[in-house]
Amino acid sequence: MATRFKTQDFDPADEVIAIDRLCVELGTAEGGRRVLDEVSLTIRLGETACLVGESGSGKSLTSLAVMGLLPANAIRVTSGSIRLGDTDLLTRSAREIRAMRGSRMSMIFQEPMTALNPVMRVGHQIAEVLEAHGIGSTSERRRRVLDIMAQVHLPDVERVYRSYPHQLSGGQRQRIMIAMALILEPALLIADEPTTALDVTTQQQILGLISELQRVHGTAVLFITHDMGVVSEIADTVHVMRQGRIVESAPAERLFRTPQHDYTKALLDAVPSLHPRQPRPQETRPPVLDVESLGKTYESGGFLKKHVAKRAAEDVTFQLRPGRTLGIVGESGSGKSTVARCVMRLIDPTDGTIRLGDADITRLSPGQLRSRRAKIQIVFQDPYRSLNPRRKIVSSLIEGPINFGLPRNQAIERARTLLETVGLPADALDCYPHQFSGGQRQRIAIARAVAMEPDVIVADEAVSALDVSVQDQVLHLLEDLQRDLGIAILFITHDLRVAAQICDDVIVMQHGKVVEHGTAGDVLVSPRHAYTRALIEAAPGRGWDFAAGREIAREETNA
Amino acid sequence: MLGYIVKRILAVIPVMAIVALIVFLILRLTPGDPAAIIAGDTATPDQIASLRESMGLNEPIYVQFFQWIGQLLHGDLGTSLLSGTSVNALIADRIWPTLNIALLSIVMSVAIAVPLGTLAAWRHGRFGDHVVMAISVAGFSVPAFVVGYVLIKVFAADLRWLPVQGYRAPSQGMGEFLRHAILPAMTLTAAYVALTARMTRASLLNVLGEDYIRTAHAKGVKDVTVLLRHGLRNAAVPILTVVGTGFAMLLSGVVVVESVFNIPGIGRLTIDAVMARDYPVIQGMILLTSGIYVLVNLLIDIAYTVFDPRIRY
Amino acid sequence: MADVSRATTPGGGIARLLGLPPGTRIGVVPWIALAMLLFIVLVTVFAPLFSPHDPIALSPLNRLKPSSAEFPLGTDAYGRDVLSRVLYGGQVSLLIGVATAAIAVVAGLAIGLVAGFFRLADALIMRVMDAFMAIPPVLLAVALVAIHGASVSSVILAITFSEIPRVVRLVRSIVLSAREEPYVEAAISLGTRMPVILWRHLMPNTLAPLIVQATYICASAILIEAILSFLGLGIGTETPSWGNIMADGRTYFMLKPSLIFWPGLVLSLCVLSINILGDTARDMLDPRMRKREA
Amino acid sequence: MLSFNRSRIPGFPNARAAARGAGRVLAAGVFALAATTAHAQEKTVTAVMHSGLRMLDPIVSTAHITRNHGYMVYDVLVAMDAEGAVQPQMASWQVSDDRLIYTFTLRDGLSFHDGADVTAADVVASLQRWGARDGAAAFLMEATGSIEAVDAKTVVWTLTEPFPLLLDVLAKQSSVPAFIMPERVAATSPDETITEYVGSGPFVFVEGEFQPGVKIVYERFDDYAPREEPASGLAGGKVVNVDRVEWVTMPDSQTAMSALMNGEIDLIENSQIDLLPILETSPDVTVEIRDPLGYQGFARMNFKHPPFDDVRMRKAAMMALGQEQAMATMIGNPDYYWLCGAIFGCGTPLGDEAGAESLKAGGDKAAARKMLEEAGYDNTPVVIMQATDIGAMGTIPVVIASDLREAGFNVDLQSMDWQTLVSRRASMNPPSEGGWNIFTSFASGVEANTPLVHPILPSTGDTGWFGWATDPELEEMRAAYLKAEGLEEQKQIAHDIQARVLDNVIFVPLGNYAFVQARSNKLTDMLPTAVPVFWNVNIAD
Repeated sequence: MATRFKTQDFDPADEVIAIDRLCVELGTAEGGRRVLDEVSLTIRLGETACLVGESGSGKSLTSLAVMGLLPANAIRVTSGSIRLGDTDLLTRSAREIRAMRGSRMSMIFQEPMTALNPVMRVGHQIAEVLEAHGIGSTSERRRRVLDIMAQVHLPDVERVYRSYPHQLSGGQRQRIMIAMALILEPALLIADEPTTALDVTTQQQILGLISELQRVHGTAVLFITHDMGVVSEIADTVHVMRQGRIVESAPAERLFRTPQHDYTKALLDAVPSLHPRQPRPQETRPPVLDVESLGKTYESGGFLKKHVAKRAAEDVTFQLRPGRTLGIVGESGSGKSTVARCVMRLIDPTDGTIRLGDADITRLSPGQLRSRRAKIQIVFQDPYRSLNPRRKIVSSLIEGPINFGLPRNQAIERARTLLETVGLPADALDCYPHQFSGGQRQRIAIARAVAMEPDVIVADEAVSALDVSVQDQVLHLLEDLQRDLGIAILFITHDLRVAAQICDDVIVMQHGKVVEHGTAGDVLVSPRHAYTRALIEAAPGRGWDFAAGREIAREETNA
Repeated sequence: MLGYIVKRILAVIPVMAIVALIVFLILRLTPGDPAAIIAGDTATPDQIASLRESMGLNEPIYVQFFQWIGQLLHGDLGTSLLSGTSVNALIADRIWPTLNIALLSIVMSVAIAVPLGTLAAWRHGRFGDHVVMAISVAGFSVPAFVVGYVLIKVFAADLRWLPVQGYRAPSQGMGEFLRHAILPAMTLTAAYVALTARMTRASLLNVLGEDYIRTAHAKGVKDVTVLLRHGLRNAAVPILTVVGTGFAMLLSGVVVVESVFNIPGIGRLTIDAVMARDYPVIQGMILLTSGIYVLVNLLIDIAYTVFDPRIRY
Repeated sequence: MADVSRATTPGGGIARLLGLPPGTRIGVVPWIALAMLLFIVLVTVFAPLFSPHDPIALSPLNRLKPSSAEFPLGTDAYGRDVLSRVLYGGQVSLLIGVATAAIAVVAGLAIGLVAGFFRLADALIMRVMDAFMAIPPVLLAVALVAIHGASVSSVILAITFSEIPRVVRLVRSIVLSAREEPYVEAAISLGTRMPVILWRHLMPNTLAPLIVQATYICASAILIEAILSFLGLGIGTETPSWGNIMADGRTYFMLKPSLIFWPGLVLSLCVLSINILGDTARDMLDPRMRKREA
Repeated sequence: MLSFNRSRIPGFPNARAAARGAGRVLAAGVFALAATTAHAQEKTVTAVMHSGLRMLDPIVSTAHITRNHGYMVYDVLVAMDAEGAVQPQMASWQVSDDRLIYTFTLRDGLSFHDGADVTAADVVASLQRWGARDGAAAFLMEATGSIEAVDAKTVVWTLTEPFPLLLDVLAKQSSVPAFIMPERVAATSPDETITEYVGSGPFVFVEGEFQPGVKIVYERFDDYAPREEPASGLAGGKVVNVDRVEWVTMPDSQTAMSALMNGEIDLIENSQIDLLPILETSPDVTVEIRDPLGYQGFARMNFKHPPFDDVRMRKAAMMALGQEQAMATMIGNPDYYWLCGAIFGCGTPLGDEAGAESLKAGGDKAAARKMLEEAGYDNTPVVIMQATDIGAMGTIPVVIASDLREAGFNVDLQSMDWQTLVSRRASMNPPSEGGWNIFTSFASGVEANTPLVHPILPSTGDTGWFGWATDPELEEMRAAYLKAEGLEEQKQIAHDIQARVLDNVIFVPLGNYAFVQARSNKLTDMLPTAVPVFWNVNIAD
């Protein structure tokens, strides 16, 4: 299936929002750090403008500035203008801006769980928009709310109306947010990473819903995202931001086919291809990690309470050979992290066996286990939490080797070498984690794992929190280490693109069970299980090769 | 829910058992001899010794303990060594003044503290915030008896608006009850308002940083509505908690307040009993206050479900 | 949403130890509080330099004298100089505050770490702590002071006892959440032993909240000492403390309010300063607050 | 029946949960206290007594408040009038010529509060229980052959040897007067407390309103038949003019003072001296000393342990002490204390101040220091016990500590609550192991005005009073006093005892002070007795 970019011409349409040379600075005094620098963009009726960029590029600040939601005592607009229709927002009183929020412009946020008030029924939360703008009687409001809830395809609207956010699924919650944003048919909808927290299949539905409603209502959409795949699916126009500036603006197709700015090119280059890399030769050495019929059941309840058993993982079997990478993919709740944590013995499995090298570690006591810990190491998802913020880098790096009897000065020497290996200067040893960026911290975390000279590294969503360019570098680092040291990697991810680029073999998990197991090529190119197929179908921009700037050849996709 | 409540009440048993044991041990290790106080200052050692014997105080401690536990299981807290009155009757008689005044001060505190704390959070970092917080911290920093004396001096002795001391039950007229209860309640309230206002502010500030507050603003909801409807209700659980744990503070505070204002409540009963080593009364009182504390916390846990639909037991 | 870039400036010293973000701003009020507290601490520590009289020298003929050149704040019912007693009294009150806070924090930390990390000990420890929490603190203190006699050490012991459960709960909750942190799991994976993990990775997390908690304990201990004195269960009458100066003076409140006013004022200012500093520390340390400032 | 309308509680906001909870608690409070009804039309005297009443057995307890309670509820056979002469009260008496047989005849019209007549059998049982508890009565009982009820109204008391002070002991006001109770109550073992509070006195104890330590209520006993002669001292007709007397306890003396000035109460039995200047400003309040003998403060040393097992050390300590500083610190206003070296009270028939010169002169620290050196004081610490919860009484040990330090003693002043002190003073252990060296207490003038009743005198070692003085010579003097005939001989013996007590430093008198009563001017005809009594008194509306 070929990628079809939107190509409608919006030039004749009315401008809904026009941002002109907007500058924003930190702090309340003159001379604060400038975080938005002459940002200009225009969105017309019915147009979807995507604002893309990495963390800290100023995407969200732009949207908050439009909504008038910048924290008044910390950030201020210093120059420029924002016009909504023919209203200049920056000259209006707070009261007037408030009256426009929800009615003429509205916003949906990344995390629908936290963006909804947990103690208010969702129906009331939608109705509150009407109430705040003094529209309708109570029963009239209720009717309109039920109506918009039906429009966003919520099931059983009467029941959902009375539900609290925690009683709904992530997708349903985001639909509520959308209903809330669109109930007054605003001219402008700002969507700030609205699908980032959602599973890929849900993301597809929500993107479809936004497009559908946009068509029906003719809304202008400012869509903020870091995901080029999503951009390729929905954008009419793309604005690329970097360090508070818009570096390139272009219609979607032109941007993807012929990016002009180097930064845009680099961004597109870093997007991993969904197409698996060339398979590596088979490995025949005996497996370093051998997991058989692994199961983990959580039991709750008991005394005076209904007994509940939740199977987080069930009958998981795989083998990992030296120098190979096995990916476990699945959506949230599929049990992939449970497997990783069981293998690490951070939690105790309830069934099955785990053999590390020639030893069965399934039932070892903490004391016995400790001596075997060196053989298997883990890299976590969140680079900001995986290093103790109060300890210098050197302490984190030498902690393990010293535990295993390496003299301190040798351990420091090894740490210094490793830092260079992962691409950091040796003087980083005496720094604290907060002095490093997320990608650098993840390198340190990898160095910490490698310092133990393990046979296996478990990478639990190790690149998911990183920007694509950084993600790309870290993936290469892992690959290099694997090549040089022959480490086997168990790679847990929800991102099929990443899995395609690093894994030799892939396990697909759903509801705690393995639904498909095979080489990366087999699983990702010719999936047998319906669920795997659904996952691949849902991956945004799957037909486009971002690095090459062209469609993925038809035969390749369907081979 | 019912199962949860039953479970919580059952969980109280070991706690209360430990309380009972601690209390009993602490008391019997405490020097002091109720027989000596009963016999009076000029009694001879022989007279005191014979009194001790007849009061059963010469029994081994563990015998006394199990006798007491045996009584407890029948719901009998024992008999006051001094007055010969049953402890149950003493407590039944003395608990109402304390509860009524404690309740009045909780109601007053919440009525004052929550608006104050809300104001402070709303004006966060600005003048109003500083003023409110200064008042609350000050309320926290002055000993209760000083507050009580000042109130008596100003409102009773000098202005003569209110009586100096004493207690009237609500049955003797609500007006009389309030006239007598208002100063003691205000004395207790000083520290309690401080505690509750601080927690309201802190909790509300936390909540105001939440995403759904931004959502509410993005919907075009008025600031005040955001603050009250979205903010306060989400902030309620920690506020409730502090009201509950503050109840223990209140029970300690009544000891002082009841002395200053001459209120025949359980605080004075306890202190008098401690001073006279009237063991059964002290034991009964500490069990009672611990029980009230545990019960209040249970009620508060249950009240959480009213404020937060996510909490289900 | 992680659009606001993380600080990468090097931070040092205490701020880093407390996990403070660099460049945290502090208003003027905490500085006033700090200055006031320092002033109070200095004049009490160096009370012998400032006191016009021996704080325990009796002078029955000079009972309850009003302010004069000889007795700047007048005399109490024993004819002792109130100013000297207030100055010396600070030594005892501050000692009680600081010692109580220190002991409660250290003991609470040890118990809390154990309870937080060892599931088996947890149930028992927490039931006992619940029991201690349930006993009204003043009553507990009354009983303990009665056991050990009225002295500074038994007042400290008594107040400490009722404060420990709160510290334990705090530490335990921090440990319970911190043990889920990836860096703790990483340390487990590195083969670090449990006691070392407790000390190296979990304990430091409790430091900042404990410092905040310690200020509150310190403040409340000074107040509880006053209440115990009021009930006749404080330290003896000879050694002055702010609490027992007030307790001694309470009989004369109508006659000579200054006997309560001066120690009360100094005590309240001291407690107020400590509380303000505690609040400031809490505001700075609360990660949620920080997020708002960012 | 009182009704309770929740929605009209002022002060409670209409917040659902709060009001509901409040309503429930308050409503329950209403029912619990519904029995308390107002006595608006009755004449009620509300008095704040010197301490809270908890113990209701005036035979077991020697506490003054319990004794005072006894005089309300119970009657006595004979009583002392204002001049100190014994007068008939419930009974008149006849003495046989050999002074061995006393015949008491109950007067007509005596009945208990439960309606039963007072009989001779009741009297016998009551006297026997009293005799088993009271110290002075014990001497009397040693000389007693039998006490018998010969008919309903006649009691015959047979002695084995003459006991000149029989009537004085029987009429004494302290510590335990011979109150008459019904036989079934008096049958209670002297070591157990009574549980039924029925007397034949002028007031009825209202058990239902008794709140131990807080409040005690008496109502006039309508069937009480007072004697015809006017009241004098504790003798004479006990005519009750009020309907109801309430004793309330106020732990805070300033609260009590403000309450009196606000008209909320009518009487403070013992007002804090330092507060008198304020009370005196009120036109509605009268302040006066009721009991000219007052109370005597004293220090007692422990004879069992060094340094005060050595009389020279005791003398050195006494030399250091002075009454002026003790009283000035404790009382302040010299109108309400007086220096007095007489252990039987100044101005009493037996009062004599021999040996107290240095005490009255404020002590002589230099002389004390010298005596201490001569006695070879080795710096043994002196543990002085101080109670912190008994108000002004707690000040004396602080003064003693200061005096002794000045004389060169190594003083360890230990503070504790009164209860700890009371039990610790019973410890015979060395001071380093929970014992003590000095504590202070006080004795009421009327209970210490003769060698017979003085509670501190018995010096029989381990069976004596705390401090365990052993002084056979003094014991001989006391025995001689019991047999003394006539006032002159009694005076001579009392003089010897005074000299002996101060020479051997059995205890150190530290001066006398008054209980100052403050009462509303609405109260009239209050009897000037040491024991505060509520007959004769009237109250204006």
